Amino acid sequence: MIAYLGRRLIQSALILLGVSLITFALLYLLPADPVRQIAGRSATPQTVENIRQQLGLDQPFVVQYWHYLVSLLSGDLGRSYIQRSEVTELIVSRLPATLLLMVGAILCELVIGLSMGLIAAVRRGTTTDQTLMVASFVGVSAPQFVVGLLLLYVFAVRLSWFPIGGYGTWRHLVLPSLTMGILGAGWYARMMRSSMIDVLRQDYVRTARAKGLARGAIIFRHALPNAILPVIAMIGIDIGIFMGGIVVVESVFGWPGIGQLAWQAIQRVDIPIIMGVTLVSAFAIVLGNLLADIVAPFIDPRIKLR
Amino acid sequence: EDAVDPNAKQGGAITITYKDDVATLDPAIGYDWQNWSMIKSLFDGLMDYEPGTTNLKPDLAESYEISPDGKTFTFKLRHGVKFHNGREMTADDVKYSLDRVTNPKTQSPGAGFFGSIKGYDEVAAGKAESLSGVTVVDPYTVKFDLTRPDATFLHVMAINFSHVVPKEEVEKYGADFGKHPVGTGAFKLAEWTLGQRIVFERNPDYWHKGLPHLDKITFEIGQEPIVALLRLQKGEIDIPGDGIPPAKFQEVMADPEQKARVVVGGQLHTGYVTMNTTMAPFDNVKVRQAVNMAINKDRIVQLINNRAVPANQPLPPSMPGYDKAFKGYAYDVAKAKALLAEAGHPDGFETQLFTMNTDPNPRIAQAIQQDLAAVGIKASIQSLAQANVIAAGGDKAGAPMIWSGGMAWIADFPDPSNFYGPILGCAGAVPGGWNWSWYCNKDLDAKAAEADSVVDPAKGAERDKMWSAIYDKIMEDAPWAPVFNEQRFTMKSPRMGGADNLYVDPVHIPINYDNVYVNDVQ
Amino acid sequence: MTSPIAPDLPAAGRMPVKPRASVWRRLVKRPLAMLGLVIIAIVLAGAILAPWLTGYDPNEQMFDGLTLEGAPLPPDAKFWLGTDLLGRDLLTRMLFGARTSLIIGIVANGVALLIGTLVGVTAGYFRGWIGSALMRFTDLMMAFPALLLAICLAAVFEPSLWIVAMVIALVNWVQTARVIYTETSSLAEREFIDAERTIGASAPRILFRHILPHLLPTIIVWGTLGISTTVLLEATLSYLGIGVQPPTASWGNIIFENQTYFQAAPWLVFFPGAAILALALAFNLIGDALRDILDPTQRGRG
Amino acid sequence: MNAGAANRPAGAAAPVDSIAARPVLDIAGLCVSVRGEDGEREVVSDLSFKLARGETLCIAGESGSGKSMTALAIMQLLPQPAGRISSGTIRLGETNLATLNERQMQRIRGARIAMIFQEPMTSLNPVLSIGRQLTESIEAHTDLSQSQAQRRAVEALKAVRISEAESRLKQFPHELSGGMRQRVMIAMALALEPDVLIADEPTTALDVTVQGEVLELLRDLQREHGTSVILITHDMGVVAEMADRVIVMRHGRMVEEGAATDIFALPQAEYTRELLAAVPRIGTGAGRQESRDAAEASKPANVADVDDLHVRFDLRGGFFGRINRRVHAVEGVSFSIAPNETLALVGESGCGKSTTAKALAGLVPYQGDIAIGGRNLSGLGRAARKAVRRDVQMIFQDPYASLDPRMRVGDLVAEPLLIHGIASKEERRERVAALFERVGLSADQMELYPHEFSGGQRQRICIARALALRPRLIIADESVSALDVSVQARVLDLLKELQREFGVAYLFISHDMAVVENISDRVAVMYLGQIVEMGTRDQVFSNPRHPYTKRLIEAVPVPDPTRRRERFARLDREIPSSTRRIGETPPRLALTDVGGGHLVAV
Ligand SMILES: Nc1ncnc2c1ncn2[C@@H]1O[C@H](COP(=O)(O)OP(=O)(O)OP(=O)(O)O)[C@@H](O)[C@H]1O
Ligand SMILES: Nc1ncnc2c1ncn2[C@@H]1O[C@H](COP(=O)(O)OP(=O)(O)OP(=O)(O)O)[C@@H](O)[C@H]1O
Ligand SMILES: [Mg+2]
Ligand SMILES: [Mg+2]
Repeated sequence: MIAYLGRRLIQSALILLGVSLITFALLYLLPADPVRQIAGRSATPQTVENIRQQLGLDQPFVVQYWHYLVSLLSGDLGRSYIQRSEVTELIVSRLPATLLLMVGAILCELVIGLSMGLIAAVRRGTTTDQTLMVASFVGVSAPQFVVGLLLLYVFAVRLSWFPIGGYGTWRHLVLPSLTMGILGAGWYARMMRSSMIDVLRQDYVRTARAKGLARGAIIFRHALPNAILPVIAMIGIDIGIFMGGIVVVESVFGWPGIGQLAWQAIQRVDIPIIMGVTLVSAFAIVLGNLLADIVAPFIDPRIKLR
Repeated sequence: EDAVDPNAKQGGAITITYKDDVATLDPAIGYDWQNWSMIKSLFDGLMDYEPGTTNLKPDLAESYEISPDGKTFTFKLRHGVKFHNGREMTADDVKYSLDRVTNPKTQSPGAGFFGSIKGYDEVAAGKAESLSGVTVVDPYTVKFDLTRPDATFLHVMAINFSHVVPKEEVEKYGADFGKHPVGTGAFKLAEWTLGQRIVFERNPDYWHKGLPHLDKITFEIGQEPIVALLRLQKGEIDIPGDGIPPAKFQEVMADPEQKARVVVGGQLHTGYVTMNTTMAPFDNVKVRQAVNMAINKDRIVQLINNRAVPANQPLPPSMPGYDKAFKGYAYDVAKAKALLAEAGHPDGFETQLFTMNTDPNPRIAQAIQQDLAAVGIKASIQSLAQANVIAAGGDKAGAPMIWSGGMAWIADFPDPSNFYGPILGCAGAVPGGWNWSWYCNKDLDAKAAEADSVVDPAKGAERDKMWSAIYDKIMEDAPWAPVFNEQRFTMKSPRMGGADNLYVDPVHIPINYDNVYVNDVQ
Repeated sequence: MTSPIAPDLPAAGRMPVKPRASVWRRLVKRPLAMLGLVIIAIVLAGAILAPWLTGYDPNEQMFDGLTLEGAPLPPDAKFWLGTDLLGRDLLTRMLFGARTSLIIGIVANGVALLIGTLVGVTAGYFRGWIGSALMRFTDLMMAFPALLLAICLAAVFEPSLWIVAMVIALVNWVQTARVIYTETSSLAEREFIDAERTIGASAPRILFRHILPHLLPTIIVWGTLGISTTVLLEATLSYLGIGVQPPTASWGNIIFENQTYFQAAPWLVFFPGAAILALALAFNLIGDALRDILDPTQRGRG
Repeated sequence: MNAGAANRPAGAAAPVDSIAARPVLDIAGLCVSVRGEDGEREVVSDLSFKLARGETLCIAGESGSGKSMTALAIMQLLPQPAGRISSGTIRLGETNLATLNERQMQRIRGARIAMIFQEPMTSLNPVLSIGRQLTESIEAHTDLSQSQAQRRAVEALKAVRISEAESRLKQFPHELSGGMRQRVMIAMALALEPDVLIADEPTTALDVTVQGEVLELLRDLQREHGTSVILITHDMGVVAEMADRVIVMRHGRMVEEGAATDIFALPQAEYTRELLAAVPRIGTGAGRQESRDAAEASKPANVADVDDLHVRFDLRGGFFGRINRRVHAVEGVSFSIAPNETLALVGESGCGKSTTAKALAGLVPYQGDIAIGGRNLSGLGRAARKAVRRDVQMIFQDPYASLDPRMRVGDLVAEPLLIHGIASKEERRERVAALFERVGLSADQMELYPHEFSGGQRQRICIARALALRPRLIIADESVSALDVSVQARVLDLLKELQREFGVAYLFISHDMAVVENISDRVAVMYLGQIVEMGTRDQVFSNPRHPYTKRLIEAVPVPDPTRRRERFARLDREIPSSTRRIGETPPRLALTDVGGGHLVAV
């Protein structure tokens, strides 16, 4: 186990290094000058040059990347060009919100998606099954911005069940998680359905029935843990998909997460923030995959970490 | 000292929302829509404007004197003004603040505004630490020596970049001063939760007795404008900082109760299309004039729900120097075609129109595209992120046409010169500059310098005339096609009090925090 | 003793051999699959025949297409699906937009599926260094922010529909590859694969003739789910300046441009949204049917 | 009265003649139908029988005859939604099971009728611990508390003689061997002392030694609890060993019913006679070949020579995942096979038989030398190796698993020809059709898919496929173990016939000593990766020298109820493992010739 973790961590570090290099290179090639963004429109060419020099942006690529790596090793992600603060501080201040949202969203999509998939599989071929299938496609096809605003309008503005945006209590968390969860729920519902159908055909399910177990026990104790395995692997993949949607949801609900930070940084070529957020999200994805792999043996004892 | 609104009530707290983050509250650096007037409430400069107007008045300065040659400005400072940390502000602080903002290490985007102060070039080049043209005569007197007469200098003393900061606090926080601002302003920073909330509280020692009226202002960050409006309608907030989103505009204006809470005002803003004068076929003035005539500005104004007035010259109507008599190029498709034919393009030509990608800019670009198509010009649209458009504009071969919306923001100060230098003068027509039409007329540069050397306030009208003439001449060359001047529509909660012009204050955006008040206290 | 190799008696009630109907014939026999085919046919016809189906130009900003205050018009007799914020006919834009969205939803999504499948299958079948190199690369791509890549590509290339299709393909293959990888590695352990090797089957033959058909259900699930995702992703990319530029319409960017108006002008979001949903559903219906038809062990089911 | 029945304690078992008096289970006019593409068809027709308390009823019959369907119908577990009981009654005491709904059935299943399924590997839930799976049915049917249920589970495990029962509760199915898994299944079925136990081919997947143990266990348990047992099997040896009464089924109908001794002594129906004739018996098996003398068998050029073959699988572990343990699956095996000869490889599960075969077929990397037709494989290039490999073909244990279920069988058989670029498309069709006829299938069946064939037919398809390239050596890995006797006999005959015709050599892998005796010329006995005894069939069978060989032969059930053994030789320990730490090598056994080429390890 420890050996496995050690190896995976080394691999993860290499992946992060690769991500940092590619990102840095792409940003370097980007034909948008961060210095102009900093300097503003009244700046004289001299001011622009001064700023460029101070940020070290006049150096060749390799030197810039090397400096970045060296300070990265000491945990320093640099200072934001536009926000003029430590990137670490900016990210740390926003990370809890994003993590919370991610946990909420994953819970939502698992609860909604898995139960939809489960019911559809158990009722395979019925109208319930078909209705759920259409519903899962609606979830996948609906633009998140609209879903978010709609939920907000109905449940916060009209019914006042939840606050209109903001951050703090669990009640703030519900609508944004739901918005993000609805998309993923569609995917999980489809996956769960097909893996559940497969499991329900297995011999051990027949054995369980032959023992005279109740339907609930068969589905939840015998079938579900087996069917959920491919879904666990999906959660690791999911984190990457979230990073795309999080910007929209965070801005609709005024959620102070790193999605908004990243979006503003991209708009204004704030390279240190883009780099920082990229690395953090890459780390999250790598970690998610690792966690998914580590959890798997607890669900299926046949799996050995190697 | 101007009078305080007699109806104003003391106390209360309001909430304002913004979509984008507040980057910094350092007056030497902050240059965004959101932080611009926040900084104005935390810090003060030697000069300021009368609330709700563009009229200059002394602020931290009690009075000032201008030498007859217009090259020496002497300011007498107000006594007993205290920083939020309790120390009294003196002339040394003024000098320190200006040395700091011009020092390249500060990386201030506003350093260029101080180019007329003696010794600026040395400081900017890193050869000197201190501006030789700023002299502390005594703790309450500071003297500025300029290299040339500068009529805009009083405005420069009013912009955020020249606001006074206490040295000890700047040194204490170093690069993080922007997160721990300490000034002399009406409010002081009480709380800053990154990415969520900024809270200002009343500065009880503010030198201007009776101000501010509010005890507390909470800025909530990261809220989608449309959601902010929903919250306003529910009474949760007082001012949506990003205004009324287009999708909600009709709804608000259709309801008399809500419409009554909307304040409309002019804005120091012009939306225009730049044409790259160094690039064929826009190197031909006839083509540029034809474009000016081809654009149906009324239709575009309609598209943005009539929230603007059609423009015919670079300066907005509320700017001194605006030429009311100027007729510009009227919408005339036939004439535009004729001009194109004269220029050798009877069948039009193909080109590109760049625009920033936030609504309504791509829509406006499409309207312009259709208008150009009507005269034969096939413009393909490049709808890009702000940074990419700015990059393309600053590249001589980058962008034939750019729709300025979303990027050419409000003037830094209400003076006609502010629309010339960086965006129409030769100084801006350099790689990385903001003169995206690459229009450089040495003649006009000279005339502009001449106008700016008319320092005597008494000759203000004469100077405005000179500027009008400059802009009229520019329009003859037509490097731009001015499209409209945006109007400001600020919506407030029912409890907000104060004169309407405080809510469309030309310099305090979105509202003048120091002077507004709420009706539901006491 | 009789010949030991006497022809086997038919097993109890074994069905008699009968000619097999072609896949197509069996597909059209299923009502749900038929519904899917009809929807796709309608969309295709709309996209191809767009200029003849409508009297409007998709980019024409009509004077009577907006109210005096600049608001779009709801559906009526003149504009069947209403107008958009520039006073253009929404139906016309959706018909023309179908071209873009079909290319994205089918071509881009298809290429992504293809790359993902190839990578996943190869990595899953060939353990050793090829497999791990491919999977490490996949991990890297998964950890890499896709939008950033898109922005950079946008800046480097002239934005166009094909660029956006390429970007989508480059971004979307990763998840498919992961899933296919897992399935392939378990398929490769199956005995019939060993049996293929003993008769001398080459790796490509085993991969394409024997492993790929078994991956079909997974490929179908991912492919159909991918349609809506990619069509919406195209809109995001257009917004970032990569991809189709205004005034070219696509279902995704019609939604994207107008999403804040979902209350003020719901038709601008509802109709294109429904179109995307219908397209994805149609492919799913066909995919579901195909999965059953192509799986010989599922014969006789519904 | 036969000897077997006389062994029974009189109190627990009901004598045969009192069956009619108090049947536990009474089935009358049972019809089961399944819906397929062409509508419904009956798979069980008008079946009636009674089961008395303490009785063992065996249902025998060929594959697809409806044995499993009958069992599933009793349990109301017919495949849904295709299968249903179309008519008939199934009475358990006074209740007609056919009319009960799912909820009511839940109370019967497990508590009053329990069932053991064929595949112990897949019938236990891989993600639940043994304890959980045992206690849950106890908890579902009684009011026992969790700890009481746990105690009952331990007792059940002890009853099936699983060592260290308490600690086993925490283990998972994959941590147990096949035999232990099947015992857990039995413990599960018997924990609630049901009236009826249905065992559907409980030993087919197990090797002889384990099979003996499991049967023995069933018998013991029945003796103690007086449970009635329905035993479904195709192995007539097992039938003879276990049954009080026998039902023979064919095409969904009962062809014969009677006491075991009567059926074996005086079969009435033609089909039963065929069935019994097909049973391979040690010593006097049907169709037993003449043993060729050694001179004929060892022609100059061997088809295959295996010399000092080693196959090891590395297991990783520890920090950085270094290799720290190794499975010594095959440890220095040497043998050769002459043309026209059949060499049988026998041994317990896990002794390395399949691995040896796979090395020969080029499916696993190995050390040592393998020469095919005199050419050493390790010295050859890729293309040459492919050409040589054509001469070796393999038939796998599970014919269904080794045929791609998504391809038509005609294409599958043509595939080797296609790959090696033999013959045009038309010729290929003809050759495949000829092959089909050759193995006793009709050419129009080429259009079907594997799942549309019965087990025996599928095995013939595999044989046709192996023959397509006219190989010189066919490796048959447990190729007939899963087939019922009549089909098994036909496949064996086919193999022999082909050998006569084409002169192919076989490497025949099996754990069924009776089959081996029938088909082989020479026999090699493997144990823990090494050969412990090798010689001609007669040498090994009439004069087994190694104790392990003796035990294997003893464990084979004899298809004659009058020769029922008192007790099977029971293995008192688990099969030792061939996994060792790095650096440790298992001791090499030296083979000595005890005369006439009969090699035995000392
Ligand atoms: N799920 C199913 N759908 C359709 N037909 C089926 C299904 N399961 C079994 N059958 C058919 O029912 C018949 C009886 O099958 P059953 O499983 O009872 O045979 P069996 O006697 O147990 O054979 P074996 O010895 O091979 O296990 C066979 O013809 C088989 O093809
Ligand atoms: N790929 C592998 N990795 C690790 N160990 C393996 C592998 N394949 C086989 N083994 C081990 O090698 C040993 C011999 O296996 P093999 O399959 O040859 O046995 P067998 O004699 O054919 O048994 P059976 O009668 O059950 O088929 C077993 O202990 C098995 O667990
Ligand atoms: Mg069966
Ligand atoms: Mg084996």
